[in-house]
Amino acid sequence: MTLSLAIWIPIIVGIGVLLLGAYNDRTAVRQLAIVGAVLGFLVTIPLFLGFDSTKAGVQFVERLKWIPAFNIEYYLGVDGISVWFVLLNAFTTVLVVWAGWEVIEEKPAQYYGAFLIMSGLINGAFCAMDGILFYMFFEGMLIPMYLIIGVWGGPNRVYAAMKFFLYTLLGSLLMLVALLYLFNKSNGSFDLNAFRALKIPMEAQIYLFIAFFLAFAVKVPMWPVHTWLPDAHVEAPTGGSVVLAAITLKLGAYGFLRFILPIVPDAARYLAPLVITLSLVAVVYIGLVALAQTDMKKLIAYSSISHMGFVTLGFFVFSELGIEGALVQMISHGFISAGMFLCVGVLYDRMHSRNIADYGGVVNTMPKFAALWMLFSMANAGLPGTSGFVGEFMVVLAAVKFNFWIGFLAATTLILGAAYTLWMYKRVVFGDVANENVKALTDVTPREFWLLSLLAVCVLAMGLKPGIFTDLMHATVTDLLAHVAKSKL
Amino acid sequence: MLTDPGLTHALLLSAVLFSISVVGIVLNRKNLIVLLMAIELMLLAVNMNFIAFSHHLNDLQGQVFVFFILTVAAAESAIGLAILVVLFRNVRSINVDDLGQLRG
Amino acid sequence: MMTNVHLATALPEIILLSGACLVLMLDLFISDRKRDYTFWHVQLVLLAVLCAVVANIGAPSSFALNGLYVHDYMGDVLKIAMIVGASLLMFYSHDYLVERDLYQGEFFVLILFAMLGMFVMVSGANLLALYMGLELQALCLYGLVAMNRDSARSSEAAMKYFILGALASGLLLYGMSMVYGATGALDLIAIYKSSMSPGVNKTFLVLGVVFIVSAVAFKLGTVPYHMWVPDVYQGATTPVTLLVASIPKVAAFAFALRLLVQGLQGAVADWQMMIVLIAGLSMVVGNLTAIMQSNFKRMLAYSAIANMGFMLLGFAAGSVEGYAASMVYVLAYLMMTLVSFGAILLLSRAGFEAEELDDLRGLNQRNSKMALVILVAMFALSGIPLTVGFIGKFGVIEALITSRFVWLAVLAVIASLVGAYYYLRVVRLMYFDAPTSPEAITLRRTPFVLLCANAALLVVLGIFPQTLINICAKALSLAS
Amino acid sequence: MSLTFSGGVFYFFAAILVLASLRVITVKNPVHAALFLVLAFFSAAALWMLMKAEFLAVVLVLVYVGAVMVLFLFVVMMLDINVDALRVGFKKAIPVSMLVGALILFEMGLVLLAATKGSIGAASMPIDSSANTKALGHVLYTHYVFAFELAAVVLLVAIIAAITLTHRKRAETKAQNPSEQVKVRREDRVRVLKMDAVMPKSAPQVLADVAPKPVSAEQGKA
Amino acid sequence: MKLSYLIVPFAPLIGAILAGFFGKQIGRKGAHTAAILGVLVSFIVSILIAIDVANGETFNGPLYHWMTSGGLRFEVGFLIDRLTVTMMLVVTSVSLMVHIYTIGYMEEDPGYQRFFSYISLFTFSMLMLVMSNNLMQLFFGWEAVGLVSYLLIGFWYTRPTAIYANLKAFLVNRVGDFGFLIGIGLIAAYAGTMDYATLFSKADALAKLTIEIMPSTSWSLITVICICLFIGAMGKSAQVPLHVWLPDSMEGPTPISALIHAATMVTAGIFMVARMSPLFELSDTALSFVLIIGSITALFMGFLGIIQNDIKRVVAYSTLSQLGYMTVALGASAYSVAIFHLMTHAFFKALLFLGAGSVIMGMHHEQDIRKMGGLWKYMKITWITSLIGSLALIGFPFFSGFYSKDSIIEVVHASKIYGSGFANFAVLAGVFVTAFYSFRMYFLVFHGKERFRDVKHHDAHGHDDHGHHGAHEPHESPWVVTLPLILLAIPSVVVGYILVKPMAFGNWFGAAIVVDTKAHAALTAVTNTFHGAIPMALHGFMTLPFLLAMLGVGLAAFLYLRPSDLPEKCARMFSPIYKLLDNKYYFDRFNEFVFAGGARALGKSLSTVGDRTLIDGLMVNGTAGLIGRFAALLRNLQTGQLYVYAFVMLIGVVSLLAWWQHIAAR
Repeated sequence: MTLSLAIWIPIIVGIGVLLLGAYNDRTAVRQLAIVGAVLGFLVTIPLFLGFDSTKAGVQFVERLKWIPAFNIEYYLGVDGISVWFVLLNAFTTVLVVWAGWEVIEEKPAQYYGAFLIMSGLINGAFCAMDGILFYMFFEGMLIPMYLIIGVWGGPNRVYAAMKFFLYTLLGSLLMLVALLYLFNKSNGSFDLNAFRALKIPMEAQIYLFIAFFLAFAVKVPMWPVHTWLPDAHVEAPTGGSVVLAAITLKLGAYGFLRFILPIVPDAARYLAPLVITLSLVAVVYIGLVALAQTDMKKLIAYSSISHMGFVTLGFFVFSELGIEGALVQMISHGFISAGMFLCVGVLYDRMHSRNIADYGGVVNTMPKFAALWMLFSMANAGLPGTSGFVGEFMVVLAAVKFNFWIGFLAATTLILGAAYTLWMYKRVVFGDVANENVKALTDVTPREFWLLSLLAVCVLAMGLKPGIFTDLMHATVTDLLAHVAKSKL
Repeated sequence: MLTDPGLTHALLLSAVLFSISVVGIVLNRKNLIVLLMAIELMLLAVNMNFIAFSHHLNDLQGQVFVFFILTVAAAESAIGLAILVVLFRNVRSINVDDLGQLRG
Repeated sequence: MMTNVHLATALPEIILLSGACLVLMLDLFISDRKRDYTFWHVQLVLLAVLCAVVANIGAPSSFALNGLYVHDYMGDVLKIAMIVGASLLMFYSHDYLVERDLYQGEFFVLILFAMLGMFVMVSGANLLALYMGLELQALCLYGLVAMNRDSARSSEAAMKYFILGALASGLLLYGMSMVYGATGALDLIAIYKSSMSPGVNKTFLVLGVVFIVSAVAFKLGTVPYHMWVPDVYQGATTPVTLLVASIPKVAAFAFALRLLVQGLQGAVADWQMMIVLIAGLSMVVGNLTAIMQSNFKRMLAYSAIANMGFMLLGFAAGSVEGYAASMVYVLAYLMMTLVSFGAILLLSRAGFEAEELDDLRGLNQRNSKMALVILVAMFALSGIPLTVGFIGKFGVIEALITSRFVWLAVLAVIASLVGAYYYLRVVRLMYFDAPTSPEAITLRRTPFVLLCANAALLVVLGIFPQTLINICAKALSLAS
Repeated sequence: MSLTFSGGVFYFFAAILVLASLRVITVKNPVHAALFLVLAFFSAAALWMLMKAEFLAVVLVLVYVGAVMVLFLFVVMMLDINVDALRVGFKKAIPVSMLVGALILFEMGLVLLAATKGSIGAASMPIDSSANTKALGHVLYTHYVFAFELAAVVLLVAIIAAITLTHRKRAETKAQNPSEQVKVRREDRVRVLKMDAVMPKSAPQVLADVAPKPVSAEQGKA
Repeated sequence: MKLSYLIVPFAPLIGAILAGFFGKQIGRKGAHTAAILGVLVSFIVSILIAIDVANGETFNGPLYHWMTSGGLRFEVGFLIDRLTVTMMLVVTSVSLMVHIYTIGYMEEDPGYQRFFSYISLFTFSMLMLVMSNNLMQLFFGWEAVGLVSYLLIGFWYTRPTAIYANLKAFLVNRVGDFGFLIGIGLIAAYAGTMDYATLFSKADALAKLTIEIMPSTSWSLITVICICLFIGAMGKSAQVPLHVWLPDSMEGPTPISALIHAATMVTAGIFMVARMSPLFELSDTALSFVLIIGSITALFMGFLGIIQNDIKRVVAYSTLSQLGYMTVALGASAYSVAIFHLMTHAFFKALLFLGAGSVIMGMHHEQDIRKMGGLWKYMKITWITSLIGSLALIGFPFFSGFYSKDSIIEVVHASKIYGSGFANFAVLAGVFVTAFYSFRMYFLVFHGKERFRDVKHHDAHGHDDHGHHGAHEPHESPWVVTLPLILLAIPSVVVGYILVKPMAFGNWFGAAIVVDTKAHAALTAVTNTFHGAIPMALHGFMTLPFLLAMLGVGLAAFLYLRPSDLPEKCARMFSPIYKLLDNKYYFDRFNEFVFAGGARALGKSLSTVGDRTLIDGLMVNGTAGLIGRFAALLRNLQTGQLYVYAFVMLIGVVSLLAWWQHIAAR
């Protein structure tokens, strides 16, 4: 029941918020939205408290017949991997609703409604244990995000929203075909556990791999299907960027673990060099590209791609350290990117520019903000003590173990990540007050301060005690690796 | 094995008629009325087919079909001509080429 | 020979015919101001027909009228859908017609006769009956398209529709004559039996199949027999467009099913490949060309081409599940079309047709509920999950993959990706762009509530599709 | 096949039919086209006779030549068409249309010739060859009564559609509507104006009088 | 596990938190009290622990379980042995001095509390680094000192040079960390542990492994690991070519320079290599690498000191050079000597920096030594202490620097490892150079003509500018500044004498440092010739290094003690060399151009060509464009002409027919 609540509370409250929008009462809309978000978060807490970390399989299972004609079930459950993303998503939703508090003036009901509904759908995607159920949530989520980017986004939002939607749709449609193939293969079942047990010939595995890979690689996003992300981020409103970076990207990576690794392990092993290469390209190439950006959000977007490259790299070195490191990296990136985007949002709300050149010396007028942003920047650069370090560290260790040069290239993020993040930070925050606009800036409001502080606490807590996170994963990851190791030919 | 060569010939005849009407439809770029006539020709070809088969099979249903085709064709040409008249009133032309407002 | 009449079986058609004649007579005595009487008469007739259909639904399949008429579950379901569709269509069209002086009795009478024709297409069990139904429907539609007599576009559309339609009937008849020649029969059952027998003259049969498939493809508006679709959709007045776009597709589905599956099952391998070709082309051409459109109706026309291509994939699968999936698809498509064209109708005002895409600009700010309705319709058309459009696509692709047409399935999804682009563009115009004029749009309550319900149905059936799927599966398992 | 008499008749009329049809689509003047079509119908009727479809042959002549073609001619003449303009671009279209026609003919001919090898279905409704008309009539009103009714509806629709499309209410028609005449009331026809008995003064004075007196202004309005 | 172990690092942390987060509430005084108290407590406890450890009590145990993954335990733990304790003492004592000094130096700065917070945090990080018992925590401290140095160098964040320097420092350090991380990764991969003790116990097993770095060439794993680790040390301890950040770090306030150069950051690398001695001992290749890098640094960085005119930079280059000495010692397997030099260097270098800071204060934030001179009259304490520092630096016998430096020279002389010949030359030449530039600076600052009078209105040099100017007369600094000078001067003199026996040549470090005495016998050889501190010093007067040092001092006196144009002439005479030195061997230009500029240019071109043109332009928009063009084509097919429509339909029929016939034919 917990999972259903986690999915449906935000959706129902979201619809309620939409309906409330007819009465033009912004305060009520905001209040209802935050209540929904907080409630949505509260119901996920039992997931964490009640989770049995010794078990590998899914827990909190709910299983109902849904569309018997295709044997589609309403089958929910979380394992040691997905439970974190449900929590992260619920948490991020609270942040996003809170972050939009005074900022969103245009159609707030639709804004909050879209976010809450999306939150519920994302939870659904993370909980779904039925292929089609997953697919439905996975795609359903696109609609609110499309609207969020398109309605509340920047000047080039139409292009960005379109690109976002079509890119993602391309991948997921092929995934649908793959799912149907598996449905046929498994004699009429969309149960993901059943898929795991299937014997599939190599050729078919490779086709399935490609289909799934496209779906998830686009979402992650991996080079070279990444270009939608910078565009989407740049144009999306702050909240949209936060959710996009913190959650939806994770959905892609999650798909790798849920579908590719256990269902087509042989193809995964066979094609691992490809994925690793692409991941390294993401780390190095994208790191360099990030260096050249002049738009703060774009830079952070590229940094996200680079960090997600670490995630896929971690998956495909097929070791516990790698996968857990990648998972930690995902969660941590959820906090950090949320923090980074919120920071840029703070500046954007004041100056309506994301251009680095328009800033300089922000620290003089916004010291508290500068301190908080410093923390997130350092975390983004992977400084120990922050969450950003943990995942990177683990993945690099795993990669070095896998192959020296892969580890070598992966470790370049240490330099590149620091370079682009801190260079931006330097140009924006340090220095003398650059212009009158900067001079007129006011420091963070209490709302912004607590919002960022909350994230900062998360970043630090995760950096100082990652064991909380990894302990829950062990059983699941071990089980997953066992599946990967077994040939399914 | 077909014993009656007449059938083949009749079918070929109707195929020729059919082709002529097809050519008529594609060839005729100026006069809608001729288009309507070409369609009548096509129906005639079809009817010829039915009757040939009917004759060959010694089966009445083909003729029944032809009867109804004739009926419908009459109704059809009535409506076709009505539309033609309406069209002519609107564009003052029955030139096929003048039907170009809707495109793309 | 009068052995098997069973007039009662054909009660819906009889009621429809009598009702239509009645309306025709009554309308003569009704002044323009009181035309609403006609409207409600028509609705009553539809209600009566609905009752007649429902009363007999579930009865075992039976033949009537000397085997020219078949009553089965599939027919009943499709008829119900058509009646409801027609009724909604009239509600949506009401104000539009009134505002444009098109609110005439003949309009409704012709719709009723077209319905009769379509009923016959659905229930015909004999080539002749099917042909007559087809012609009856087609003639009514020609007339309706030309109905807006002062519009050059309407008459042009009607002329094109008429000529090409007649050409298609010619093709159909030629095909039928070949089938008749090959099997010596007009009754579908006899044709079925004969076509399955090894001794049948396959050459004649398949020659006939080629022409019949062409004609069916024309009726569905699929490539390369699709050229009339955009012109007619755009040229006709919107209510007529809605009529052409919605119910006849259902009838054409039944028509195809009766002819190809129930009649020409013996040539299934032949027509299956033709359908594959047509379906593939339709999806590609329809979706691609739709991208370039600026007229909403025309865009929807190309979308219809693509969607019918998608629907045909079920036939291409060549399995009972495939046909059932096609039926789900066509019913889903009926609902989606009703919503999208209904929205155009409701947004149109006197002297203003909301048929250009640009007219939708900023709709969210002018009437957010209507924008939401169109949004739902667009996402349903593009097949996004949680809408009935997805269920349709899903079933069809599932059937395809079961029949090992994986490549076709991949083509289908890629085509629908292209399709998503232009549906999204509509959403984009409504939500992302600034409105051309700021004032809010108010809508008449009754039709809008119906439209909302219709749109809600798209979502509800998208989430709980089981009933729909079950009905279609049952219909097809009985019909095949 | 040796050239029998019936064979000779067949080829004779077939030749006429083909030639007439070709002329239908190639002649300049639509009136001529219609007349060639009539010729084609006549030859087709002859061929049908040959194939023992006497009733249909007669119907073809009666209905087509007698009614449909007349209708065609009527329309052709009613619409004032510039025949010369209709010929522009004709030649340009010949090759491509010929190609299509040839292709279709080629393919169908190929099939038809091949088809003669196969067997063909058996009659399910044998013809009583002695009385074609009677047999047809019998079937029409019994077995095919459904189709017959439908044909009736088709014709009805044709009537309705044709009338609706072409019939116009003329603006200058002078017809009485009895119901309106009966319903007419006094107020519709007569308007009683109350006026002061005095003669109007000159204009400026009126204005001067009216301005301070709203009462009289109201009266004026009424 | 004693509570005291915890107190050592966390007392400064608490101080940092108090000063940083509650700076406003507790005020300036509160802030510096808290910070100093924290370090003081830490220092005292360190002494207590040192006494314990000296009595043979060691500790190695986990403190906090960070996480476990893939069979690898990540923990925070302490290893308290003699090496650790030595470092703890050095760090806390120097840090304490710097803290006290800061009260005076930063008096007028608005970021007073922040500064205290930072330096306390710095101390904390360094302590965590040295006290660690595993590589993970070492890396943690490693990066943490990087972070704090970043914050401190950029302390005056409005200055373009400062924020340039701090970014540079961080990035260059990151390059080192990059290598370090890979080294850790290799260790984790092959040894399966992060823990020192476990690792060292597996060292012999690791030595047998090889790794294929390039196809078909197998390297000794341990060599690769050690070189990787040493790259990390090169970053932190500013070895060529990763030294470039250090001179620029002078952009921070002077106390920072003292802290970075003397006690914390730069020593980290030396410490780490010493800590990893059981590994380094197994790879001669790695040791040679260390030796050569160290000697290059020692010599060539010293040259740069000669031509610097910024008082802090001269000291900075001397640090680089001295770090080179330490590294050389490491390379010669004389880890204990390296640590010994580290310690003595910490004191005298801190002294020199703080002295320089005092001069800067006295000169009202003038840093150019050409504008000083004759200051001895005005700043007596500073003058004396600086002299002590300088003598220690040049290795004047009996001063602490002598013992450590001479030991290094001896060891290198005795070393037989590849590259030791060059190293020997480098360290000897380095002595001369060191003496020359040290005394050049010393003479220019404290003796000679009072040149500061020549420039009445010195242009704002942009350094250490507090915005407050008193009279232009130099003045002695307040007691909070001079006290640390005095306190540091004492160990600068005596610590070498006291500790040379136990630390450099004795067995002070015990098991903490492992030397393969058979393979690397240099230290043993030197130890055998060692007969006590006094004989060594006395002997020192007669050795080549002393001669060289005196030569250097003499040359400096000749050139700079009296006003002359000789230096100018020399500069002109050797103008190509001068130019080379002035541009610091073009390292900065090279880095700026090739690495920074190259990366940016590459990024930009990848962004525009790769992402925008190829992927977005060609692939994404290209596909869209292609679809669009195709769609337009299809649209044009819909001509609106009836016969075209019919034609297309018939084409359809024809093709279906043809296609079917084709199939039927088969």
